[in-house]
Amino acid sequence: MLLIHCPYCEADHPELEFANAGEAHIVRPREMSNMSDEDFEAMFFIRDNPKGVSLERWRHVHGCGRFFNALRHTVSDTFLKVYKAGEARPSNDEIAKLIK
Amino acid sequence: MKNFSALSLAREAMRGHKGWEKHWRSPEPKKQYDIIIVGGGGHGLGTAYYLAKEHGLTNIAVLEKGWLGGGNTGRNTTIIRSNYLYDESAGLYNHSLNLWETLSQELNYNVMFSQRGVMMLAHNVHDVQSAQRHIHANRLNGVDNQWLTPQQAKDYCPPLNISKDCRYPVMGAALQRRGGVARHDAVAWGYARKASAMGVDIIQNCEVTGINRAPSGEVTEVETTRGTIGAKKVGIVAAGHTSVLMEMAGVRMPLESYPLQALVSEPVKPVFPCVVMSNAVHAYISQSDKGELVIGAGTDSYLSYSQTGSMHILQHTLDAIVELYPMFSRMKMLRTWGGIVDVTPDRSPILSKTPVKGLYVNCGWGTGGFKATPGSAHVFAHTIAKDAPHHINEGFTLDRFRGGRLIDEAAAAAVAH
Amino acid sequence: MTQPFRIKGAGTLPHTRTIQFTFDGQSYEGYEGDTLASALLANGVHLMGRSFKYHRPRGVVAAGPEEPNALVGITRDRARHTPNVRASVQELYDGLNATSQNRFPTLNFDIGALNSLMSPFFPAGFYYKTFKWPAKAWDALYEPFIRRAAGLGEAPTESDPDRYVNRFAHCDVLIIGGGAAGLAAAQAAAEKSQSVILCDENPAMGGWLLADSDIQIDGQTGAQWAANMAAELATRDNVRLLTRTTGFGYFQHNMVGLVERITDHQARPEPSQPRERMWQVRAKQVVIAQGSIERAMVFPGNDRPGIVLAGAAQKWLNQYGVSVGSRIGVYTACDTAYAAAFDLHEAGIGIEVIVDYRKVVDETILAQAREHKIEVVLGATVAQTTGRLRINGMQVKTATGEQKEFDIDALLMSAGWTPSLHLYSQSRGKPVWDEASQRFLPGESPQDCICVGGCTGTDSMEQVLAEAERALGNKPRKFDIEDDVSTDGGIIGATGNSTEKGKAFVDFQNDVTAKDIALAVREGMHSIEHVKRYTTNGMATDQGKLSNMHGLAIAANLLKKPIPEVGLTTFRPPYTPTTFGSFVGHTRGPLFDPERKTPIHDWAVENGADFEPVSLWQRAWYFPRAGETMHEAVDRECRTTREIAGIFDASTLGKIEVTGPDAAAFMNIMYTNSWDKLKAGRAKYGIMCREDGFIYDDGVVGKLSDTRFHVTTTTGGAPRVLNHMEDYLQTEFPEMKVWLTSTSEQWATIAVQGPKAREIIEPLVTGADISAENFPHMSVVECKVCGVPARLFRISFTGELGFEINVPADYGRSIWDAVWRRAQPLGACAYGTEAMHVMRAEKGYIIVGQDTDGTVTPHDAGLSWAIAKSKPDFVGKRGMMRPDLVREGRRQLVGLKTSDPGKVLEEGAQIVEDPEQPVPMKMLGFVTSSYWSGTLGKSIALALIEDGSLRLGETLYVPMADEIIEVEVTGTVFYDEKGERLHG
Amino acid sequence: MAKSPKATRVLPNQDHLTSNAFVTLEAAPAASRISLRASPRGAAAFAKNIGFDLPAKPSTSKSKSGVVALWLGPDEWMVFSESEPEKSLQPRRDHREYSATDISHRNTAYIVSGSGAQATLNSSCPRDLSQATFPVGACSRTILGKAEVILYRTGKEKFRVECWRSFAPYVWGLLVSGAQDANL
Ligand SMILES: Cc1cc2nc3c(=O)[nH]c(=O)nc-3n(C[C@H](O)[C@H](O)[C@H](O)COP(=O)(O)OP(=O)(O)OC[C@H]3O[C@@H](n4cnc5c(N)ncnc54)[C@H](O)[C@@H]3O)c2cc1C
Ligand SMILES: NC(=O)c1ccc[n+]([C@@H]2O[C@H](COP(=O)([O-])OP(=O)(O)OC[C@H]3O[C@@H](n4cnc5c(N)ncnc54)[C@H](O)[C@@H]3O)[C@@H](O)[C@H]2O)c1
Ligand SMILES: Cc1cc2nc3c(=O)[nH]c(=O)nc-3n(C[C@H](O)[C@H](O)[C@H](O)COP(=O)(O)O)c2cc1C
Ligand SMILES: [Zn+2]
Repeated sequence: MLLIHCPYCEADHPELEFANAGEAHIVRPREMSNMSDEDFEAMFFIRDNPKGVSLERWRHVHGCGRFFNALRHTVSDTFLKVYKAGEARPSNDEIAKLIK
Repeated sequence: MKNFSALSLAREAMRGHKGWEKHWRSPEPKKQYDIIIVGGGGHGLGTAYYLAKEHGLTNIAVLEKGWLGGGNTGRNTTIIRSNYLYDESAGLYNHSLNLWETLSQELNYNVMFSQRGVMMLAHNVHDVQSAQRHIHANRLNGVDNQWLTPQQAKDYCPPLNISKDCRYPVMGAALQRRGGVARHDAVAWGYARKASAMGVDIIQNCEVTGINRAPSGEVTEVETTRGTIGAKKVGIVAAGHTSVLMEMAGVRMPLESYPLQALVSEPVKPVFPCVVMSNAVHAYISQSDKGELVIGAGTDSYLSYSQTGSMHILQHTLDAIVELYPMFSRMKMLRTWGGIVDVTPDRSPILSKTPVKGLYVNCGWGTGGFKATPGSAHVFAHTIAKDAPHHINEGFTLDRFRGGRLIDEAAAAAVAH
Repeated sequence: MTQPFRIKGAGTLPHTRTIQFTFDGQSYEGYEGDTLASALLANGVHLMGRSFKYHRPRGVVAAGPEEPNALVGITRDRARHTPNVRASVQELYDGLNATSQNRFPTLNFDIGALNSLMSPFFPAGFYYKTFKWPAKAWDALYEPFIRRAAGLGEAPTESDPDRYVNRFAHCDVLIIGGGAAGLAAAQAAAEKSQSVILCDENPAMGGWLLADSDIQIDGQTGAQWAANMAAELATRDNVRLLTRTTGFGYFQHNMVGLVERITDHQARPEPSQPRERMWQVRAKQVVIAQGSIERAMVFPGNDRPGIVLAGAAQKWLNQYGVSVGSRIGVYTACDTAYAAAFDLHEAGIGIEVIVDYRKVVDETILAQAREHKIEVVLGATVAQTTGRLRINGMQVKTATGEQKEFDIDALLMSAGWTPSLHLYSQSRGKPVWDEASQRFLPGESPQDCICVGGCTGTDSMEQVLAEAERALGNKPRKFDIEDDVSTDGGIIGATGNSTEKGKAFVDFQNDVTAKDIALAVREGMHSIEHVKRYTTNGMATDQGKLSNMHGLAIAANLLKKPIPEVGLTTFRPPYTPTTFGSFVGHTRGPLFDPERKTPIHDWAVENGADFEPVSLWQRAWYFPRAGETMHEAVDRECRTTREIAGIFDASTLGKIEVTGPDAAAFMNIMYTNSWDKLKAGRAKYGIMCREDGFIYDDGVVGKLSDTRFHVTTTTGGAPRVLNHMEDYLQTEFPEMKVWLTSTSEQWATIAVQGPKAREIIEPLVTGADISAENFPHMSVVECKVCGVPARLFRISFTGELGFEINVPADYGRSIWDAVWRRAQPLGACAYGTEAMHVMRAEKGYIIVGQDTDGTVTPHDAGLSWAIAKSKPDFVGKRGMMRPDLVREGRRQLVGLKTSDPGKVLEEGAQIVEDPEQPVPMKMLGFVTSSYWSGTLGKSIALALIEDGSLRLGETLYVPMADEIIEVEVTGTVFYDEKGERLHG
Repeated sequence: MAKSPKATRVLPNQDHLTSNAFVTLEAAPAASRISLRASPRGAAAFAKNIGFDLPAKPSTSKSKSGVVALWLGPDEWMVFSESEPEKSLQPRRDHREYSATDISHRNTAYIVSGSGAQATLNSSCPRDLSQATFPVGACSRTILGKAEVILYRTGKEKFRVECWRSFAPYVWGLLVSGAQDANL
């Protein structure tokens, strides 16, 4: 059971209070109807699924209820960073630093 | 290859088993192969075997980053069945089941395929409807599957709790008598042994770290921890690591990799005669020939490549096991482990050509691909050899997600296994 | 004579209370504080089990959890039978009833032992090579035979009556292992005011200190020191001491599972006590102080009863006052066995010889041996042993090749000590090979954990204690220690020519010999993982605690590879086998999953309802009257509702309050319908899709005001719909001023349907005019019902004039009763979900999840009218446009009419064009809903059929196992197609 | 028109009461409850109605004259009062900056008190409930077994456990089971 820091509750809470909500920073275009089939496929089905740092969404569903984003290493399962929904995606440089 | 039989065993017994040969050769990788299979699990080794046997192609290498059979092939609960709903799936899994029935003889290796029957429990009206839908579709597809009343289910599996005051009483079950289990390791070893004997190079401790393509786009070679190896065709059969490998060729995949756990109890004398699954309460159980109860747990909710999982997942599984079989509460867990399962959006596999010429992919088996091993390997070999799918895997393309022609067993019923 | 091997003056047991117990029906005596093994040994019983494959006679070899042989069944009563209990750790209690396992008919005479004669035919992996012909014989013949022969104990046969409990705990420091290292660490942490949990699997803290008579700390014996430390720690508020508690698993983010055994050592446990307690501990820091485990020597004949680990013999003597024999031999490669021999000798037991595999041994030890007048043979091997059910002799081959025979009744062995890295490895730490000491030691710690004491390879007590203090960041304090025992030496792998000749066991329980490992290597099993799986070495209930290092060394030797290159197999939880029940805790029966009931549930129970589980809910299915079948009851409920009225508990429906200035805009995004034109006071049927364009949920939505919607969802769908909405709101449209609140349980919902519906409710309603003109179909009003604030809908899922009364749930029962008091005299009835299903099917209303699965679009379901064409965006809009979702040949929802009106189709039955075609048939679709309609006097069905909407009037077939049913494709509405009744 | 009968309120858990030497479990009395979801401005606007500012820090609570406000999320509070259970705490509907939805009947509550209160809860709640991390006045949504609950610490040895009404029998079952093991 992971221990997850919720950026809204500002505390570590047990995984049982959270729900993983898939890959983060997938942009849903405002003009959906104009998307090509390829773009739709990319948005809805294609996933990074990295062996390394995953940018992912969690919801503190049995806590404050908020969705937020996290960087987690999928081999060690350690969280490198959590941040609120809407905050910018960390740059690759920042991610590389966090791994170290 | 020395024949395995009761006779050869007796002969060897007389001379202290000195004469047995290696199951497979361990050659150094050649510079160039016609076909490279990445991934030495059951599906990869099987693919190499069928390429050799059915397509006469033997200039093949299977590259395995660890030890062969050490992926999900070596860590699954070995449930085999074919009573899937959709025509495509029923076709594929039944093809596999047919091959299972003679696999030991074909490989001259006892894979201990045991057709003790797989029973899937129904706990609510919706389960019953879903089971009936499967049973009817299966009958018209030539796949055996029958409905059992709760009492018939208990007769088939005496430890089952069919009392009405269970939290989710059993309302009946679908039974596929041809279903069962097999010895997972033996499947990998049997294929490896036979493939090796036919000339396939099986190269362990050889991790593929790059896939190189010609300027015109087709694959030319793979980079590995044991050097660069050329190949005209490359088949990726790497289960949980498929996204990582396909990325090397520039192809992004509709896959997510999750940890899936299983556990065994201490061994006991035979008490559990068949395989029982319950999707509603999430419990999958059978008893191995050695006597342990082999129990499948669920996946964690997050991506992970760690081959371990959470304690609460184990708890949920054992909650369900004890609810359905209250006598097992005093049994003890002996070992638990995890595998990395690659899950597609429609929970059906991908057995397909790819946008990259010469690159083929076999993945997406998720929590349920062991049962498909022979069938999948057989049609994937065909796909690689002919550069075109076998009619059985025509629907399992990589590009089906673009158009939306999914094979969504999960949406239609519940999870695979 | 009882307890002939109990040694006067030895051990620390008080001998005050004698305990009676039975083993295989024979009565014995032991003392309080004994383990089952120590008590049996006191009675001279060594033979305690039979091995797995060859059924060889086996005695206990270890005094701890690593025991591979002495597994017994313990039976308290019919329902309380526990198989595979290690006699070495089972504490003795009055009336303990143990039986041996895996033998027939008796332990002394076991027919299965014939397997041993056949053993040349059963080397590792033999079954892969044979039993293949004839193909069918595996299932019918070979496998049943193998299965019967295998397995150890018998599984319990009855439901477990014992209780198990769970506890989540948090602490600053969790210490696993209460030996010298663990105790010192606990004290150091406690003194820093940290919250501490210290656990040890044994009944008392102390670890090795309890077995060693030579150690003195601060002027006390080790055992006294440990007892005093534990007592002192127990007085502190910030320390929790847990004995009989095993740390079985180290999970992510410093979560460690401990299991505490509470009653298994008691003769008559208090019924209020749980059998075991699971602790799920989240610790800021974990200190692993697991100590080390002794290895057996691998030599031919090393498995006879009477051959035991030297450390175990020492523990049995110094703790339990028991000697393992009277003429004892020793075979060792490690100094510690000398201490065991000396202790026994000092207790008056004959030590016949010490055979040391090493050529060179420290002179001080040899001097001590000479003092004890014990013969030591250096550089020698034990070549074979004799004795059937108990060792009676051994042949020793000296360094010069000379053969010597010794008459002995017990043999101590020690191949050295393996640091316990189980939990360290589970924490995802990587053990590192230490060439000098030939063992794996803990490396870096990826989690916040630290190893101390014996498990780090630290041997001297002084260093152990210092290390423990340092681990907690303290400056080591000075202990006054006397400890002259050396732990030098050790060997991994087989001795002599074990891989060639005789049966030298590596894994005792799984009957894996050194030769088996050699065979595996010869057959190409070059990875240690393959060796493990081919031979099953290390896969038994002890998980290779004795065998893994030997197996590895033998394989490495044959492969001519250094040990670290061959590598360890993976340590996995649990450390020792752990009861399923302890994982389950109280999660059984009613606490397995919440069972949700509506406020009106009890009324349904009182009125004889049968219930149907729907997700977590229990819903009234139908209300049979005396003598009625389900079919008759449902028929009656439908008829009564259509002719008079019926009342129905719809409280389980999900409800979500969607409010805010942007509520309508948000609804436009979430639902396929358009919400712009809907007026306050009106309701509408809405469909929700996922982004892929398939139906996700549906329900009626009432608009209470321009900024407030009362949204209903399916019973099972409520949580996921709310989550889906929150997701879009929080992450895609955070700028929208909309708020969502689940009100599913705020409202009890009573549907009143039928021609007399209005007559029934009218007198109960105040604050609203519910006449046909002013409150038409699809209206909603906030009013009072029976004096409480209510939301009244005029809607119908039956096709009749209908209302749904929503009242605050605590009033639900009371208002239901009021409605019933009005309804009953009019001849109305209560109806359940089945009648509801029939009536809605008569009207062609779908049920999401039954008439749709996750592959059906609104168009497929005939709901195109509910998709707003002009909206620029809604969830699912783009997905629905994908090529496969708009192609021809999709399955569409239609009605079916059977040629024989009396024939009711089976739900799930498949539909074909040509029933004579060979299998596999081309299936066009399947029956999603099917009922007998009493109202119409015929069967009705809905089905999803390829191009269904183009097939109206076509004849199709439903091939069943025993007949072929002819059907005609029709529209989906079977009853009151014009909808006149609804508007009444 | 006949006079409509008066309805009576029945709590789902009203007869739930038990205790042992370490812990007492009892149903809380009926309460009036609001689920408040609000923008920061909405929160300020709503505060005027109850006469005190809503708690702004995660997992904290405030109360005055029997009205209690619990922080549940950055835009979410639960406000409840036991003093006048039938009186709505919802001053006005359809405010542009907040949503105050009546959930008086959706939820029901238990009071867990005594030296074994924390142990009782920790038999099924994975949270660290020590006073250091969950002091008096702390509150949070969390889970108890498979049920979502709101925990609110009202005293050193006293907690309020709010759950949805249909989960009450289950939550009760867990508490009773936990109470049997509360003596350490
Ligand atoms: C706990 C668990 C229970 C399961 N239960 C069942 C069940 O009951 N029934 C069922 O039918 N299925 C079950 N499955 C699923 C089943 O195990 C898999 O679908 C199946 O074994 C996949 O076989 P494979 O050969 O494709 O993959 P694997 O056996 O995983 O083989 C893939 C191989 O690729 C190798 N590889 C990866 N990356 C590289 C690289 N870069 N270079 C070289 N090699 C690489 C890996 O090391 C691995 O050996 C279960 C799975 C798990 C984890
Ligand atoms: N023959 C000998 O002389 C001999 C043998 C072994 C150790 N020693 C000495 O003992 C000292 C080691 O002290 P130590 O404290 O490190 O080890 P220890 O063996 O004294 O104590 C470890 C304790 O941890 C317990 N334990 C192990 N795994 C556990 C788990 N998963 N859960 C709960 N309890 C668990 C063990 O049962 C034991 O009680 C060293 O000085 C060493 O040289 C001497
Ligand atoms: C069907 C099956 C049965 C198993 N039976 C045993 C067993 O009896 N004893 C054992 O120790 N492990 C058993 N295992 C687990 C393996 O030891 C091992 O944990 C698993 O193959 C995963 O490998 P890993 O733990 O080395 O990562 C079994 C595994 C499977 C798939
Ligand atoms: Zn939070």
